[in-house]
Amino acid sequence: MSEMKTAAYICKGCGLGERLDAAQLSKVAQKEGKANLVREHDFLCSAAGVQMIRDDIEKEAVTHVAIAACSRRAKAEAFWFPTVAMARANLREGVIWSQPDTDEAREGTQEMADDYVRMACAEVKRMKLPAGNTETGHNKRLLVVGGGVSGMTAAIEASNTGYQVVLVEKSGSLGGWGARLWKRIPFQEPLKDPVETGVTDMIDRIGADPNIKVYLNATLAKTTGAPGRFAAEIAVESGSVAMEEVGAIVQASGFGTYDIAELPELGGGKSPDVVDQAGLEKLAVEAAARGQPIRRPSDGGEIRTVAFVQCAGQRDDTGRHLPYCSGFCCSTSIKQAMYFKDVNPAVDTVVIYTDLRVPGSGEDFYRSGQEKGVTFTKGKVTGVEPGSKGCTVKFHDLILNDKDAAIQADLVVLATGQVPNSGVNVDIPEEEAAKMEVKPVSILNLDYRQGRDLPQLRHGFTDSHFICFPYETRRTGIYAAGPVRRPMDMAQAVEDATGATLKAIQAVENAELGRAAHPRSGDLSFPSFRRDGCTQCKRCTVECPFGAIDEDEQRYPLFNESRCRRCGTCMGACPVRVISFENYSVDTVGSQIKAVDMPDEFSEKPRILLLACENDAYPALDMAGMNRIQYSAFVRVIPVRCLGSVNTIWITDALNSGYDGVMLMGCKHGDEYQCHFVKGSELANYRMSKIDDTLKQLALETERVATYEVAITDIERVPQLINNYAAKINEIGLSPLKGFA
Amino acid sequence: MADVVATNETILVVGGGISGMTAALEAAECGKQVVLVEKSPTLGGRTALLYRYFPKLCHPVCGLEINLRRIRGNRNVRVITMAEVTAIEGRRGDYTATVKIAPRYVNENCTACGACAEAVSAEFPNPFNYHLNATRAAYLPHAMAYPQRYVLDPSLIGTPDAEKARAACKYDAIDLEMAEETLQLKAGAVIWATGWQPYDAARIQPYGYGRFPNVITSVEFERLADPHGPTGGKLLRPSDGKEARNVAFIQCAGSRDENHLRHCSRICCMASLKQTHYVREAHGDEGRSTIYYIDIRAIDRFEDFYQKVQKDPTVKFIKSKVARIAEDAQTGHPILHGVDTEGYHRYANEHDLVVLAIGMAPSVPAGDVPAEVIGDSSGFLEAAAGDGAIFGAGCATSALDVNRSVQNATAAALRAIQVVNKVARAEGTA
Amino acid sequence: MSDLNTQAVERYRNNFLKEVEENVEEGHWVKMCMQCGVCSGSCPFGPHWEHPPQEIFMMIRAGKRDEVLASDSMWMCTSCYNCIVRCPRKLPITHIMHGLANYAHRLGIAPKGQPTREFAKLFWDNMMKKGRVNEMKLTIGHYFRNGIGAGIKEAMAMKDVGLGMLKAKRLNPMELAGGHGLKDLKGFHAMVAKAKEIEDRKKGFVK
Amino acid sequence: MAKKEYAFYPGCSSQLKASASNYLVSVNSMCEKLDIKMTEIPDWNCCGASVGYGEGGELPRLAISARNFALAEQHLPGQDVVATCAACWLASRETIERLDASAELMKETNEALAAAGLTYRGQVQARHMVEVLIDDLGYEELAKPVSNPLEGLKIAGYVGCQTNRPFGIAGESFENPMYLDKLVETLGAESLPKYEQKVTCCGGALAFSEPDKSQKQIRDIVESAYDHGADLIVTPCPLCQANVEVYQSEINKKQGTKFAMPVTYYSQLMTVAYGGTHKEAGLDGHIIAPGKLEEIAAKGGKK
Repeated sequence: MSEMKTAAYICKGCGLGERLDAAQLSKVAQKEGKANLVREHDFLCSAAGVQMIRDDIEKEAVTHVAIAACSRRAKAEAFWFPTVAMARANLREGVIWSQPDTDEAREGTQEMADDYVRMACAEVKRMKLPAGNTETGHNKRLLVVGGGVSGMTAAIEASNTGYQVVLVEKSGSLGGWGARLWKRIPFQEPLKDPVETGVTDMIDRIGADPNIKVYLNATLAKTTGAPGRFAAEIAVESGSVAMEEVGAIVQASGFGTYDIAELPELGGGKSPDVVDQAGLEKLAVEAAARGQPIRRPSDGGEIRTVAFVQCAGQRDDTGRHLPYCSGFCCSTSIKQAMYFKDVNPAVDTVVIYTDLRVPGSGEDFYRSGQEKGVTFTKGKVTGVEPGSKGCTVKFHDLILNDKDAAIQADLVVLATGQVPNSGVNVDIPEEEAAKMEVKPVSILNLDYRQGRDLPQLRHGFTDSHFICFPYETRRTGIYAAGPVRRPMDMAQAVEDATGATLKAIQAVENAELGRAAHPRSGDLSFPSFRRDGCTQCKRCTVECPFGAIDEDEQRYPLFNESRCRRCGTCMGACPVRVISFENYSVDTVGSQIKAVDMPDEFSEKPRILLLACENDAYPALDMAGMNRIQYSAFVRVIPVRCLGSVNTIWITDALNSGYDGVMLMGCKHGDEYQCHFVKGSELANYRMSKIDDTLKQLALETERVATYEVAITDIERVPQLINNYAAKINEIGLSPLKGFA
Repeated sequence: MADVVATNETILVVGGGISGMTAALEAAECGKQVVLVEKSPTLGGRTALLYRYFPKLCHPVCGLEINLRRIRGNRNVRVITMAEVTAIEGRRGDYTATVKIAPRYVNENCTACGACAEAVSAEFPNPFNYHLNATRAAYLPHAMAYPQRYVLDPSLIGTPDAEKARAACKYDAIDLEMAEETLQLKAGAVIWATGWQPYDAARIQPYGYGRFPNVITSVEFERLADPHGPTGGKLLRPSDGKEARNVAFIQCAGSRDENHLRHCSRICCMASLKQTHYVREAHGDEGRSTIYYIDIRAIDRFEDFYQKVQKDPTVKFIKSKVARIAEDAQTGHPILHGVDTEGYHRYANEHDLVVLAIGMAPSVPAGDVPAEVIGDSSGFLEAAAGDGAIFGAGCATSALDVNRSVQNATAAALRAIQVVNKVARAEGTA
Repeated sequence: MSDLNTQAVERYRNNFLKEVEENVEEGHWVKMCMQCGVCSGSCPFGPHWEHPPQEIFMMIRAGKRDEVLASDSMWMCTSCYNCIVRCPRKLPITHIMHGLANYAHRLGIAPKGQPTREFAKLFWDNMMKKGRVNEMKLTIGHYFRNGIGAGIKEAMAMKDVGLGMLKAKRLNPMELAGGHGLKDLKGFHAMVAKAKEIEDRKKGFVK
Repeated sequence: MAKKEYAFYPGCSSQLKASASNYLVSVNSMCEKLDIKMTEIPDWNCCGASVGYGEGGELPRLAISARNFALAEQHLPGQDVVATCAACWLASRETIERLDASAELMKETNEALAAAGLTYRGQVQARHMVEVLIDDLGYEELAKPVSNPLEGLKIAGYVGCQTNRPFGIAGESFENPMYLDKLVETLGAESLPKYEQKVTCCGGALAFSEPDKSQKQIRDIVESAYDHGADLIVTPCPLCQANVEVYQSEINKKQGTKFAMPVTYYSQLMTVAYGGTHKEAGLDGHIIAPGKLEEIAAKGGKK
């Protein structure tokens, strides 16, 4: 790497030149910021301004650029210099747009700008241009776990895209639940009749595809590695073990059905004439094989009436059964009623439901069921009583308000829900899991420090918590697809598996280039740690929200770069500050904190440090500026990747160097967390709850450090919080530590 | 714009809402070249106009920020706004698209300083608030607009205000001579993600939208609830600006109705459940929400949210498709007439405000897509004709929620990648 | 119960819905109802229906044959067509109500003395006489449906209306003696008889 | 030759000395002014009206309507059947729709018609007079003959049910049709577009059998017209006209109201506006005399 040469550029456009003393800023950059080159420009983001910077990089060998202009969120296309390290001093949104344009305010505004120039110069000097580690793994094969419709779709789609696949299926054949269906619901118009499942075709395609290697009767005994270099130990029932190297994993481990024996009140387990939907498929397949209509299981008698009980053991608020809705079961019952109607319209089929849930064009399938004479009754089933010939279904007819309605049915089908095959719940401590009655079997058997399977979100499903990012995973390179992710029907599973396949492909492509995945996609930086300083406290390995850090044989942290999402939570966790990124470190932030010019204790000018999450709080501040909402000129804002990356040393350093208060603004945490790095904000909050001791040691009031949950939309609230806090500092007085620094 | 270079290995994404952005980004982050074309002046689409998402009640612009950051940081995606694709010719792996770009009258010199907006006084109905208020005719669509560049509304052109705007700009960013441009783009595959539009509520005659000011749509209600919307987040009803405390939500407004949209729009039940939260947020225990429904379709874990709302004593559920709305001439209160079908109870309920959970219609019905595609009976895009490589994504294909749209768009991106990968293999570039 | 009734009951004991589908005008639509209730809320005479249309559809599916056919609800239909234009499933509800009323009437299960039932019969018979309606006879017939005494009372109560109509030359006492009529009354009668015969055969009303 | 020619189906109520005889009078006058030739379908029969179902069943009802069509096809080939009565028009439209949709019903209907020596070939269009005025002539054409504008009259346009639902006038809304308002304005009077009872049911055929229930409907219709300051109500339906006009005295008697709201046909307004006399407009056929309209007629009727 060539010698560091720093350049600072002061923009005078957008009113900066009028509101601020640019010459003074240049002087600050030169004298205090120690920039080797300082230039002012009337319109820095113009083609001419950008060319000027480009020329400096090329001709003057500038390696580090500090741009003092607008927010880093603005004009990113213009200020695009991928070959140099760059810092931005936010003088527009962060200074002149958030400060009043008055004579009285002029001094404070200039001080703010001066500080931001100091900070940018200090930061950029500690930054290195991330090179991206391209040695983290080059394997581009995909491992698909599960050979049902979702898994087969993933394998076929990956192969179609030009990637090789290893497919591991627990049972002796491909097809999963899909293969056990007599017919499926159509995916496209006309949504009128049950259609062939197409599962056999898929199985045949896979069999004929040289890109897809299938292991049947096989499970994952052990999975190690990271995107680009996973190693899977595949245990085959026969006892043999195969090793396969892959770059990414699609987990399509599917679902089980809710056990109807748990539903004795609905006749579950009490009579062969009460079946679940899977049971009815079996009857339909068998009947078709015989070339006869479906007959009553108990005695082979003729079936004249079939009752379908929706939401059996689902949408349960008593805590005994599944609390959620599986989504597919209303259409499935309609389909199954058609099995009877299509053969013999004289058979009565009654669907008893509370809310008929057939969204989208599923409404057409519902209509088709009605056209065929399937009847629908809004009611709550109170009990199913098996008799000698069929059962009595008792229900409360909600329309006719008849609490004692009953149907005599030859066959009762309970629409039970999907129970995900998610493996072990990594959030339940091993000791507790050991006490569980039914011990869950791991699917992936990851040898990760943080558990053997994908973390579960709710009700055992491994879904993403993000509405905008359904494929967000907490184990980089491993993507759940199909009903293991959330309850779904076959059409959605196909779509879901296709999407998950893309993400897996993306993961191997990222790994090859040493590039981060969402949400810091494209980031080439990665964490490194100073081994000699490490105390093996394990906080980094425990707290990494993505399970990226294992422990090596000597119990030092072992960073798996391609699993890492670059949030910096490990950096925030490290008590001895040995973890850093090339462009984001304890130093890049620490130096900014220290670069601020600290007025003395008699100046009546407090300084407040605001560490703002770059995802939500910082944009909110920007938008406050755009809306010209004013806030205290005493605040100095530093964007952080995530509040989880905040190392307490920054707080103590700030207080020691005379700051009067420190504000931390991060995303919402808890059950409905908004933190883009899952746990960063929560961890920061936890860490700050412990900071009181430190404050006491320093003989400081606890109010000197304050943590806030902030949303990106808090455009008015964030300035208000700052102003309130400034008022609070005014109330409790300046820091007694001022002047000792 | 002229610098947009595209080849048969390029993926053209039409529509810059969350589905289009997702498809473009997912493909680009797999290393593919993408051109993203958006009709309006900004990316973000309809989700940017929502106040909160169900079921988390989080803010859609949060995800938008992340997606915009991904776009800003990825040179594989090139964005063209104010542009419409008017023709797509060719075949799988070899398409030529004609793109018509409307004049923005503001060039890339714009720094978004806002001087032009200050200089003009002319206003026009704000499309980003569903025309509930007016905005200056030199404007930034919203605080998260991308590109962060002002726009002059065509109504301004030729007026003295246009000259004022030009004079106010120090950076020569305003170009009043800007004219419509037409561009030809090559692409190997096309992702059609033009999204949805609310069904025309005025056509649901018994509900009197357009006749009764206090009958509004769910998308308009989102703007009312948004602190950055036309009422500053207060639920002020249109007739008299009074706060609406007692709000009725009518489900299936246009959906599941063969007189209007034959499909179920999927999102509306959850949207209304979510919006009861806005009423609670505004008025606490004093608020009243009533949901008139046929079936509450809260699928999978959305059921949790439904159960939570059911426990809220300020929210009432009535299983009924409202027959008609009348208006109290004195108070302006809408009066809802109908029958609660659970046990047959007739009602004539007075509310402060009625929110129609309006159905989703495709923005561009499949028949109007300028390419050979197959649509369903609701005009959603099912597939390209023959073996074409035009893939629908998001709400252009079906009434979907955000999560499902993104899922769908991600799948569409893979299908497009399959095509361009094949082209690359054939051309020996891969 | 008439023979007609026994026959219908025998054949359709298990499934009233099927009976309705086969014998009631537009009855095959009943199964398409999704219980939204917009019809029930749209009816101008709504409050007077013991069972509104959507509930009747549910009752039919629930096999509540007697309750439905003996109900006077269907006779409340004013033929305003509000329900038809609002029904999201496009059920011809007005016609189904008419059809059910007619079916119940033909079976003899419809409530005795139900005024609209009586009036409907009066109307049809009046019309059949001459091929066109004789309003005077219809009016008198209506008021005297319950016998002379009640008729005089009712007619007296309405005498202002009647006198007004007479004065405005919009009710003609001379019509009692004759009135307008078709030239080809014979053909008309033969045609209606034929139509009735075909329908009765089709719907199992053959005596 | 007349500008337009139609096969006329006047219906029972429009016969001489029947309840809507003045409707017929005004329609004839109006058509004359507009140069529309209406030829009565020879030997037409009753449509069965709204209560025909009770005794009549389905096929007999279809057959009687089809008989009118068969006669029209035979005697007035190529001409649209135009009804002035809402019920006649509706029964005709329904019959056409039902027979078009079902070959079986068409066959059975013709079987019945054969008994009267007739055949229906399925070529008839059934139109309401209002459709003729609006679709075939248009407001501009309707404005031309206006010689005695109805200035100063405030008129509530009461559309009612059966000309409005389920078929209605093309381009109009079921809940808030505007054509009567537009027509009223075309004739120089003031419309009351916010009159909210314009599509309320008057009780229709049940006015006889369920007088109390129907009169509740009529009360709303009249009361709202008063609330909006109407001088009179205009309607396209003879049953609405009769019900709303004649039962006002009953309501007054039972409920102590003082209703005296005139109810007229559009054709009467048009005849007057076109310079027709009191008699030509059939204004003598009212129980509640439309005083203000009569005054205007007197002024312009001098010729």
